[in-house]
Amino acid sequence: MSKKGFDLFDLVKKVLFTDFVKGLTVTLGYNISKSITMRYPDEEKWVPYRRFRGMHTLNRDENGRELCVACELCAKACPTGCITVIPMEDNSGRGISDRVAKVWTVNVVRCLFCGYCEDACPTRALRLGREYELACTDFSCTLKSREELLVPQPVPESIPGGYVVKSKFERTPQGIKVVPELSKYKKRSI
Amino acid sequence: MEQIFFYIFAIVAVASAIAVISVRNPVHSAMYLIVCFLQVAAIFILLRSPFLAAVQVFIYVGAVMVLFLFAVMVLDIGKESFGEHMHSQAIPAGITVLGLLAVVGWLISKGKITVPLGNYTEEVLTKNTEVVGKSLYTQFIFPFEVVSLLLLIALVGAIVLVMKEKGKGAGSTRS
Amino acid sequence: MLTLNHFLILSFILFSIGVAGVLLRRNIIIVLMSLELIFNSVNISLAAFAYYLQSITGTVFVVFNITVAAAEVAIGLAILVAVYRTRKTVYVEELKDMRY
Amino acid sequence: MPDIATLLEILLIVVKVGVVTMILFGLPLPLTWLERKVAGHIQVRLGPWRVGPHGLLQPFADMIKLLFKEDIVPYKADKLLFNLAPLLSMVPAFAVFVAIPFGDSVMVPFINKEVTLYISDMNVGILYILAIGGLSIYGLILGGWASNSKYALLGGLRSSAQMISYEVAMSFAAVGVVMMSNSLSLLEMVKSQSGSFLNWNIFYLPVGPVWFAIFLIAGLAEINRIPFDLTEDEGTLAAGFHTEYSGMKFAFFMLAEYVAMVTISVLSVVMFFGGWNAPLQVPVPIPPIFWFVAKAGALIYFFMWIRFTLPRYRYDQLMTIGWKILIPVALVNLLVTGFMRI
Repeated sequence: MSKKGFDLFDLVKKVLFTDFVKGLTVTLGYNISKSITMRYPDEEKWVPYRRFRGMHTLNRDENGRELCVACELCAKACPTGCITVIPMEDNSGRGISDRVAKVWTVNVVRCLFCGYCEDACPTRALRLGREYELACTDFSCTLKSREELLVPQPVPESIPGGYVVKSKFERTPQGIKVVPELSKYKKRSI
Repeated sequence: MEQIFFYIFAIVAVASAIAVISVRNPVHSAMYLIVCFLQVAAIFILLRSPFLAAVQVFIYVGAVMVLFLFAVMVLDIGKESFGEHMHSQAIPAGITVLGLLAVVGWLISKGKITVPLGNYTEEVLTKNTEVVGKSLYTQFIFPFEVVSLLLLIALVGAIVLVMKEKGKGAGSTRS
Repeated sequence: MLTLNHFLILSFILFSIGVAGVLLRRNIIIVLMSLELIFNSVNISLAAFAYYLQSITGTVFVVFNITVAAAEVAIGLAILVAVYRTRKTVYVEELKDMRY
Repeated sequence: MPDIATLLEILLIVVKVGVVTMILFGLPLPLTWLERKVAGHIQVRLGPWRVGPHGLLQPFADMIKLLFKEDIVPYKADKLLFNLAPLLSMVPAFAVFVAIPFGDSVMVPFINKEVTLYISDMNVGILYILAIGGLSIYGLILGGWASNSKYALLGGLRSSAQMISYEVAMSFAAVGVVMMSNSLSLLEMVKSQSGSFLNWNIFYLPVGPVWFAIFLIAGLAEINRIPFDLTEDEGTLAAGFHTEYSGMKFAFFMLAEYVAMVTISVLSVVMFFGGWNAPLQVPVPIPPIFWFVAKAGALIYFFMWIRFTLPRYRYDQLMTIGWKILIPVALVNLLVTGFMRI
């Protein structure tokens, strides 16, 4: 009861437990509504949008040649200096020009995924992909080399993303991987 | 059969009662007193009064002993030292108690029931809740009212006793 | 066969233990507990009389007794708390002055 | 020498006690699962999901974890009482079920004998339940005291004060039900509510619902559930009286808590919802025990629902509700009930 005086309406509300019943209806509504939990590693996996900035990936052109020309602009643009590029010249035809990267490494521990490298890249060779499962057990995997980054990521560029797909576990010698099954997707707001 | 149960309850009751007055920690004392009260409740059942047994457990064990424990914990009363435990009054007190025990024991063993028996059969006494209720509200209505008044006075008195005086606050009473 | 004397003797042993507790112990809490013991021994004998004399009066008196005991405990513990607040002790021999 | 019939009676009682004890030991497993599921879904989560289908094996995983945890006894703790306290809180919780009638008698096919679905029909049943139920407080108080820890001691103190305050209101509710049903025996109580659901004590207008509300609130406070779980208030007291307990002793406290919740719901069913009586006459024969279990289950769900709806009360609010609201309301209600029963 408030200090202003006797409030009959307030008393009736208290006697009939109206606030209590209101609270109960709210929680009951949540109880029977659908859960929003994503059952992430076992059953579902989130496919991010294209704008997502995850693990670096190095692209090739249609003929399978590396787009990277080892111009070192990405290394210059990087605010943390985590990208190391050592160029070399050969005419083996593995790149679109004679100048190709001999070493192209990114230190994932220092990278802050700002995307400046991708903006700086003149040939669109470097993209920040949609791979976000970066956890590992030792320091050897924090330094990603050119060979690893040239492998295409499981989610191709053509998929718009922004939905949940079914996933399954796949055991590899490196550990367990959560593999998305991109064909079975459902739109879900998160 | 009944005798075996009686002896079990009686021995446990006496042993725990001795423990109540001999252990040094008040909380342990209270624990033994609870055990003793439970045995007394069991003896009430042997005496065909389940109502009394339930009331015994409900009031003594459920409320009175909780109050005791509450007081012990709030006041933080520690163990007694041995010197406080055995004091100069111990020997006369012990002699008095033993003398009392001897005298009344002799009286009990010599005593005979000379009063006329009541008119309640055993079946009535076994289901005695209703009988107790009826006699409480007819024959004993005046004592009943007096006792309820006493309880009310005790309640008010207890609150008055422990209430801190208004205006003074907690600080002054502590000094 | 259980006789009245069984219960009376048990009751009396408990009574003596209670008296011994009151006389021997210095801690007011234990003294109060011993008083409860005495109340209980009286309750046993009253209930035993009620059963063996086939009368309900004893049972009714046990009920009164328990009520009075509850009141006594409430008051006793309240006094104890009040005493402890002013004197900071619960030992009876330290509570010998009336004036404080 | 007792004859065969007496021996059979004794054997039957032993079997019934054993069955009830086993059920009560097993019941907390599904109840913990259910509670966590209800918690999850009310918070729009899933609850246990990983261990077994829908997390059904989660309670077993928890049990195994608790079994293998180290049993820690704090330094300078009172060892005897510290070890005794979980038992002291568990035994009364189980002992209450001796007096609770789960149903009327049924014919057991093999021994060709009528077996009653209650262990004993005491003529002071409700008093027995209140008295024994009140004993479980000792586990809390002594556990809190024996731990030699500030939090645990405060939890124990709070629980004792809470228990004393709400025991009064709960006893008043029991008195009201006794007045409505004209008996202290739980069996008679259920029999007086037979017929349609309009005969149930909760529909004994206008006092029935009020008694039920008082009983429910006091019961929630007695079994230390939210919104009255001041004794294990993790916001201010770490974990209250069981702060220092680990392993199986902690599990015993949890067990006692869940069994107490079952007790309160079963007791409400017996006292207010007509026990095993069907709410309406249905043409299909449904065993009465089904109604009993269904009503008790609904009440248990209601307790969990309340738990994840209401916030915890402050300690002074708790005392205000107990002494200034529940007890006066109960007294007035007692008067009204008395006038109605004349």
